[in-house]
Parts: sequence; structure tokens; C-alpha cells
Amino acid sequence: MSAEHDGLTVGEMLLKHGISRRGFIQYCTAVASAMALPPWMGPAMAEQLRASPRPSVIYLSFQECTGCLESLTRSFAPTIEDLIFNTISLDYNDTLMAAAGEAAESARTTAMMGSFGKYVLVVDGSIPTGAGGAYCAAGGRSAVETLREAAKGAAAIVCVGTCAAFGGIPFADPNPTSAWPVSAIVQDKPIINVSGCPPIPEVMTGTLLQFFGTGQVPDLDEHRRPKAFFGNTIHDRCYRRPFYDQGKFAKSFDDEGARNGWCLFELGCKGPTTYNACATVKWNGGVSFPIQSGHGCIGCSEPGFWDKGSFYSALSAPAWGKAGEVAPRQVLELVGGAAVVGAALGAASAGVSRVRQRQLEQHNDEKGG
Amino acid sequence: MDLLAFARGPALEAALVIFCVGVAWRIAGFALLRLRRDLNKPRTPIGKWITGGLMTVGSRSWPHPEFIPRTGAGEALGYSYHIGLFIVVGLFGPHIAFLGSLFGISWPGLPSGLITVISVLTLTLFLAVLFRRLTHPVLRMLSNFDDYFSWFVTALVLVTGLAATAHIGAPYQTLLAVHILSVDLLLVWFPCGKLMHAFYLVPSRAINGAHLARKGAIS
Amino acid sequence: MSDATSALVADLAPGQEKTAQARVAGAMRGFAQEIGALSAFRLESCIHCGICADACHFYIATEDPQYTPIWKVEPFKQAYKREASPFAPLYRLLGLKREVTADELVKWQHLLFDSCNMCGRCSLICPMGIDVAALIEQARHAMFDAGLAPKELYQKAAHQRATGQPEPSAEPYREQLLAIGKRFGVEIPLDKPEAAVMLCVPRTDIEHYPSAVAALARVMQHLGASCTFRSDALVAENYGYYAGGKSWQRDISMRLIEQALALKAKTLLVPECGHAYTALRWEAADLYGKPLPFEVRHVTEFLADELVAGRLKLARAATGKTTFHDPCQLVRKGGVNDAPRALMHAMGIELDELKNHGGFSFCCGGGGGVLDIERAAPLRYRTMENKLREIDDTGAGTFLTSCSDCRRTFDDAKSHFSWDKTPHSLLELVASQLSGTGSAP
Amino acid sequence: MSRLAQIPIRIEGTTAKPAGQAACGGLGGGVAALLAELASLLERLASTQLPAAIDLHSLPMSALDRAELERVLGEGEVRATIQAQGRSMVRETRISGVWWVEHRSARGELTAELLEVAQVPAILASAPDEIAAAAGALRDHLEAGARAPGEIDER
Repeated sequence: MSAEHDGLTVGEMLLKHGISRRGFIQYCTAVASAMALPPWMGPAMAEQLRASPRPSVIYLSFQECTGCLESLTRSFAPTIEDLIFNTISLDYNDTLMAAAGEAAESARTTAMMGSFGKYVLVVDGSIPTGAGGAYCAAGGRSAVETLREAAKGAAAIVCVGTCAAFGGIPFADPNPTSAWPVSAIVQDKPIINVSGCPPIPEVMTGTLLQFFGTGQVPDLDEHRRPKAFFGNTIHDRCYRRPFYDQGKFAKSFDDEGARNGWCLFELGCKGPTTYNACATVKWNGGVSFPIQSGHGCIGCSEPGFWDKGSFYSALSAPAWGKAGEVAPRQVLELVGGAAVVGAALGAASAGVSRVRQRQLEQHNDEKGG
Repeated sequence: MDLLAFARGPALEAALVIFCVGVAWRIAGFALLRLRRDLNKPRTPIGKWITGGLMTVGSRSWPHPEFIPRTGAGEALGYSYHIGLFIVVGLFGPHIAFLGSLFGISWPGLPSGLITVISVLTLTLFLAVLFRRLTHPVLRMLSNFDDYFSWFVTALVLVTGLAATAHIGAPYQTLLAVHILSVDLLLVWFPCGKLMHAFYLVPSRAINGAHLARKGAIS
Repeated sequence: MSDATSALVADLAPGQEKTAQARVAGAMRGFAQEIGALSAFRLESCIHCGICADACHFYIATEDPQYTPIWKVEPFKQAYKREASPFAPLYRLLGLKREVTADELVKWQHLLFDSCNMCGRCSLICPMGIDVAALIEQARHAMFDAGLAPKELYQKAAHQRATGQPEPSAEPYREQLLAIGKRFGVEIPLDKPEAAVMLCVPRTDIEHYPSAVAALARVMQHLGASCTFRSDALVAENYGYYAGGKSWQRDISMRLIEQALALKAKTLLVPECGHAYTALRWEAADLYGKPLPFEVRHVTEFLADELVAGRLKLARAATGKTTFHDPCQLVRKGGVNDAPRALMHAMGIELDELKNHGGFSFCCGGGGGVLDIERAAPLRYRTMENKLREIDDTGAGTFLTSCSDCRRTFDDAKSHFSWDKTPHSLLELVASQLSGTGSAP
Repeated sequence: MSRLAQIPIRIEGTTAKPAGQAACGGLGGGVAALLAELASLLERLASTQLPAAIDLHSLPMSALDRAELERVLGEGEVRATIQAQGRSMVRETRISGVWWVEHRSARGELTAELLEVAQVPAILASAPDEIAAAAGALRDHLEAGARAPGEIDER
């Protein structure tokens, strides 16, 4: 991947792939606008990047499903996102690279040595620490070791996907592999989380581009996600929001409301508590996003999304609740049991009161006659 | 586990358990005290007691005309905030989702904007009610911790609910979590204080009504 | 103990002396006896809305918050929470509710006796449907056991329990009764061995309104009813009920019940006395321990039925503009709604009703023993002003009632306020219209 | 009760509308502020040659605001289309030095919309590295001799 581009600037490489300066300015301006950067930043980033040597990205995959990489690479056309990420900057990615075994590992160490202190480390997947790290190992080295080593020379770490960012599904209760997010392992490097299961490709490359173009870590929210993409909830930008405001809700997936495209809140949509750009950037080249396709948001870009109760329980409902269904048996048993216990306590209390009353009355009879 | 997951998961479960234990305890605790039969000959047959009891449940919802000049305004204030609460609790989509998932039913709601307006009105009435309690000599004398804390707990639910829908002061999920936690608090406090009147209202009126009907007296 | 409360304690009768601890213990005993599921529910249900204040004539007249009906049972509400409420074991364990003090009990004497007629108007207004008057009656029982019944009520109750009449009289009531018969020229049926109807009289009538006693005898004679008074149980009132002495109330009621049983009477006729009606009609069987084998009826009920049966015929009475005071124990609490008006209607009287009448009538202010409590008079007068104004506002020249305690309270007001109305007995009016040639009283 | 449209609006401190000509309802203060900013950017451009830009995406504008902005800025002499990654439209406004620039993605969605204050928007000028590369390519073509000019850009 890297050898064919050695010594070229980004601009030259883009030209080789048929992307002119104007095309790149268009793209950078759009990214700057989307990220709410100052408007002069777009062309400035474009010019700076075009003149600089190609940036180096090392992409490590740990305990993951490759969905994030699929998201990145499954574009309909070879887009700039795809090019910048896959072709121009990627020095190591064990899934995409042709090399294998020793050759692949040496590509990684070469890249690490070659641009020590300058490369961006992209991590995909959580890091299992159980069983001495044995749950995820490559070339005889555990994920923890590999991550620590690669982090040393990184200018910044971009955690792609909810697993790397927050632990994701491996981290979910009961977390059998003792998996952790990157931020739990590496504390001394700037970390940018691009969460989502998977993240939106435009968001991943936009974040990288902004970092390469400015050399700055973007404004981050409390979960270290770029505010530019994660500053609003899905709900805030959802095209179905007017139905929420009017109190029109689909009550099941095949009712009149669902057919009319009403709000999916009561069917468990997590849009109101999920910060991501799905409602604006959308998916598959802007075609649609889950809510547009009739399914509520499952909140996949939020920490612990897998452990927050049913995807189909409304946010305001108990964690166990589902639209149109009675509380599950164990809850009913719990509540019913509580009522029985309460009634027993009440009966005991009434019994005590009765006994005390009788004692007082006997005392009264003895005294007063 | 984040705050919201805690609020609508374990905290809600614990609050529901305390609520159920407390309510059952409280009701059984007085209902199982001794009950003496009234041996005095009734004036009316038992059917009249029943209808008298049921009628009183309705008729006591508003004072008799003789009492209105003195109490009409106060009772109107009291009922209006209750009505506001019922609308906000029962006809707001997310609340329907909450109640519906407990009982497995659902019903249509009102537009959120309208609910917000009603909530603000209700909150205003709440403040008026508190002001009245603090300034009316009778109410001030009667009031104890229970009255003020029950007011506080209920008002807290209203305020946090409004903050959550208006996204004021914190991210939505935090506000929602705080709102649900305030509901959890309300559920825990419910059996401890005067909020129990929600359960007592109907039987209490019915019993007094039946008692008076048994004597052939007006109720 | 504060100065104020020691002054109150000093105002008690001999026989009511107790230590502070004994008063608290007595109150707790008295109250414990009373607490059952029903009264507990009443105490549980209060939401401190304060609306009952607006039904109470004492509060309306003074706007003094302490006269809020439910506040009058406040110490007993506290005692209930600590002693018998569902969470009582927790309250005691954690010391969350303190015991009621003797000081509080002494202070509450004024609220439970001097400023409450147990008229039950508050029980009609409560939005939670609490029978506040019933709670007050229970609290009076506890006060009695604490030795804190007002001395007048205590002494009269003690005397009535022992002798059958609340106060010693120069001549025994039996002799007075016979004298009244002679004076008014009517036969007094006395101590017949058997009769369908047993009669009794308010001692108020014997002492103040002998004409009312004669009227009762005359009406019964006119109807040819098989009836009799009994020397051993002449008095209708029950001072045990006023004072809150439940066992005394039972003893006093039992005098009448035993005589009625001995007579094998079908009916015990309650004369024009409201509290006697409550005590006998709605409480006596509970104290007796089983249902009474005879009926307890108010004289107006009895006469209204005779009217319907056609045995009683009344002439039109030319009373002019007339108004009627509904005795609270009879109408609001007793359920005798229509009988008095049926009798008046039969005499062609179209009432100019009071602003608050029927079940919503304001109490005269003298009921529940308040008339007998000397120190309560100033407050009672203040409270009556509203009632008198209502009567004046009707513009009626004739003012009727059917309770001799109410009548005496109004008569007392007549002299106190130099009021221009005279309360008349409905029964006396009926008695005067029997022949069909009567005139206004 | 007055309807919103009946409430007269007067915009102060701008040249956009002389006072008294306030019949156009629904205008926010945004357009006036925007025009004032453009004026100061133009003055700066005139004295220092420093270009600038305003991102219209980030400004909340009602349809009325937009129409008003377009009415004031109007059409200038230059209109250029760039067909690169996507299609861009660059047009000069009646105010010299103020350019209205729209960028669209390959799918035709509007991705950025700017008002650039410059002699010429940077995106229009050919870049030195591309000029050098083009020169090289043209030279190669001449040396190869037989290829059609249209194929030069086909890499």
C-alpha cells in the first residue's frame, strides 16, 4: 500500500487518482462546512494537505467484527473518503493489505519507525485483558501489547467504532473477556472517539481529514467525540421530530402510525439520547438512515448501548418495558411479591395495634371498672 | 451503567417494590384493625347505602352550593392543578409509553407543545397552592413536613420533566434520568405520606356516603 | 405545665384530679378503645386542605384557625400515628412521633368541648369524605378518660348516671311531670305496666318549657296511643354523651332501654331533643351490644307517619311568615329530613327558609353540651350572631324548631342580644292545631 | 390582536432598506448583519487584499431572508461552473468582490454554500503544481506526437 506512494505529496497522489485540486477544495470545503469550521479552513486544509507528504495511518483491529471497516470500504463509488483513507494514508491494516504474516508485521514496524511521533493510530475493536490477553492475539502478541507499542509513536489515536471507543459489545455484561476501550489502556495520547456500530464513513474520514489538515484535535464532547458530528442528538435533527411534537406515535411496526411515518419513540427509538450525525449525513451515500427505514435508533454510538435495556422499550418506559406489552413476568412477580410482603407487614402492624388496644382496655377495665 | 439506565432500571424497580410494599402495608395496616358492626337499625335498605356511597364519590368532587362562596375558589385551585397533573401524566406520549409498558395498554396522547403549556400552567398553580399553604392561617397551622415534602416531590417531577422536554441545563439523557429519578423518589415517598389520598379518595367518600345514606341523611 | 393550662386544670370538678401521666395514659386508653378500621381510615384520609374550617360556624364567626374542625382532633391524630397507624411500630421504634403531652390535652379541652357542637356540618364539606364529627366524638371519649371533660358536663353526667336526673331538683321530675299534667289539664300516662310507645322528656322541657311536655301528652292522648312515661327513666338527654364518658353514656341509655324492654314497647319515642335522638337512635344499640328489639323514633317522625296514616288531622295554623331551624342532630346527622316539614305543610305553613337550611343548617351553637359550659358563653354568642342574622333575613315573624336545646339556646340569645324573636316548639304548634280550631302560638 | 405580519418592522443602521420602506414582513435581523459584515470584509479586501468567506450553511435564514439577500446582492457579470468531484457554481454578485459559491457533491446535494470576498475565488485559479504537471503532460504529448489533445487529462 505505501510503497507505491513513497515520496509523493498528497496533492500528487490525489492527481494520480484523478482528483484535481478543485475537486479536493470542494471536498475540504464541504467537510469544513459540515464540521462548522471557519469557512476559510476548507481551502486552507486542502492546500496544506496537498503540499504535505502523505500522512501515515496505522489501523489496528482487535476484538471486533470488521463492521467498521466494512462501513468505510462499502461505498458505492470510489469516493474521496475511500481514497484518502484506504489508498493514500493507510500503511497497515491486516484486513485490507495484501501482505500477510512476517511481511505484514514488518510493514507495521516500518511505518511505526518511519513516522514515529507523526502517524495516526486508528483502532477498531475493544481490547480484551482476560486470560493474559489471550482472547485476541496476532503474531504471538496480545492486543494489549500491540496497542501499547503502537500508541507510543502515535500523534493521536482515533478509536473507530463503539468497541474501541467505549468497549462496545465485547464490553457488554458479563464481559467474559474483560474487554476495555482504548481509553482504559492508553492514557497519555490524545484520543478521538468516532463511535457507532459502525460509524458513518463520512464521519470517520472527516475526522481524519480535519486532523491531518490542521494538526489539531477537534473540539470533543465529554465522550471525546468530535462535536462537529456528535454535537446533536438524532432526535434533534430527525425528520420525524414534528410528529413527536404533535404527540403522534407509531404504536407498532405495522400500524397506521408506522405507515404514516410517525415518531418511533414509543417503539423504543433511542434518538433523543443518541449523539450522532445519522439524521443529517445519513448512510449509504445519503440514501437513508434507520429511522427513515422505519426502525428506531438503537443508540449504537452511545457508551453501554447494549446494556441499556430493550431496543424496543421507550426511553421513558422502565428498562424492561416494551410498547403494548405487559411488564414481564419477573417484574410482575417482584411487584406482586412486594404487595404480599407489604400486606403481611400491614397485617402484623394491625395485629400489634389490636393487642396493644386489648391490653389498654383490660387495664382500663381494671382501673375504671 | 449510566444514570439513565440506573434510573429506569434498578432504581425504578426498587422504587416500585418500595411503593408496593408501602401501599399494601399502609392499607392493610388500618383496614385490618377491628371493625365493629353498626348494630343500630338502618333507616334505609342496603341498596340505598350502595347508591348513596357511589353518589357521594361523585358529588363530593365539588362543594354543595351552600359551601361554594367560602370554598369554591380554594377547591377550584386544588382541582385545577390535579387536572393539570392528570393531563400531563396521562396524555403525554412518553408517559403513555411508561404507563402502557406497565399495564400493556396504550392510548392516544396530546401534542407535546400543548403538554408543555399545561405543565407550565400546572407548575404555576403548584406555586399558587404553596403560596396559599404558606399564607392561609388555617393551612399554615395544619401543615407539617408531609405536606411540604409531598408538594416538593411532586413539583420536582414537574420541574425536571419540563427541563427534560425543554433541554435546559444538561444533556437530554441526564435530564431524563433526573426526571425518572424524581419519579422514583415520588414512588418511594408515596406510601409514606399524604400522597396516599390517591388511593383513599374514592373509598373514603363512598364509606362516608354509605354511612350517611344508612341513616337516611344527605351526604 | 404552663400557667394557662394549670388555670384550666383548676377549673375541673372534684373526681377529675389526675397526674399528668395519668391524664396522658387515660387519653391513650380512651382513644385506643375507639380506634377501629373505620376511624383509622378517617384519620388516614386527611390531606390538610383546611376546607372543613369553612363549614364550621365557630371558624366562620372568628376566622381563628384553631377552630378548624380537623385541628380539634390533632393530638389524637398524632396519637393514632404513634399508637395504631400502619407504621406505628416503626414510629415507636425510631422515635419519629413523640407522645402527646398532658399540656396539649388540657389545651385541647377548649377545642373539643367549648367550640364544637358535634353538629356534623364539616362532615358534609370534606372533599375526602371524612366524618370529622365522628372523630370529635371519639376524641371526647379520650378526653373524658383523661379527666378533662368540662366540669359542668362531668358533674351532670355523674349525677344523671347515679340518679337519673342531671341535677338535683327541689321536687323530683316525676312530681313535676304530674304537676304539669294538672296545670295544663292533660292526663300524664305514667308507669303503666305495658304500652306500645314509651315516652320520655327533655329535662329542658320540664324545667323551662312545661307546655311542651303537656303538648306531647296531649298529642299522644289525641291519637289514643298506648303509651306511658316510666318514673325510672324520664329524662331523654344523655350527659354521658356530652361529656364523652362512653361507659356512662351506656349506663344512662340503659335506663331507658331497660324500661322499654320491661314495657315490651314497640317504640321508644324521642321527644324534641336532638342529641337524645343521636344517642338513642344511632348509638344506643352499639352500647347495648345487640340490636334493640324496639324502634327509636323522633316525635316528628312519629307524627308525620300518623299524618300519612290519616289518624292525625291538623288544622291550618295562621302563623304568618314562618321560618324553621333544622336541629343538626335530627336533620343533618339523624336523617329526619322530611317529617318536620310534612307536619308544617299539613298545617298550611309555607316556610320562608333560612339561607342555610335542611342538612346545611348552621347549628344553634348550644348543642353538644356547649350550652351547659359556662365559660364557653362569650364564644357561643359570637358564633350565634350569624345564625340570628339568617333568621332575621327571612323576615319571618314566627320562628319554629323541634329541639328543646336549640329552643333554649335561642331563648338565651333572646335575652342576651335583646333579640325580638321567640323560638317556638313545632310539637306545641301541632298540639294546638289538633282540634282544628287552633290559632298561632 | 395583531398578526405577526402586521407588526411593522424597521431595520436600522443598514443600507439595505431605507427607513419607511419596511413593508416586507418576516425579516430577521440576520440579513442586515450579514450585509454589514460583507461591507467591512470588502473594505478590508480593498485595503489589504485579504480574502474572506462567510459560510451560509451555518446561518439560520428564512426563505424571506434569503430572497432579500439575493435581491440586494443581485447578479454580477461572471458565472462559472466547476465540474470536478462534484459540480460547483461560482457567480459574481452585483457587488464586485462578493462571490456566491455553491458546492455540490457528486450526487448533486448541496454540501457547502459560501459568500466569498475576493478578487477571484481561489477555487477558480489554476494551481501551480497542476500547471507544472499540465506543462509536462503537454510536452509529452508533443513528443509522442500522435495523441489527441482530449486525451491529455486521461491518466
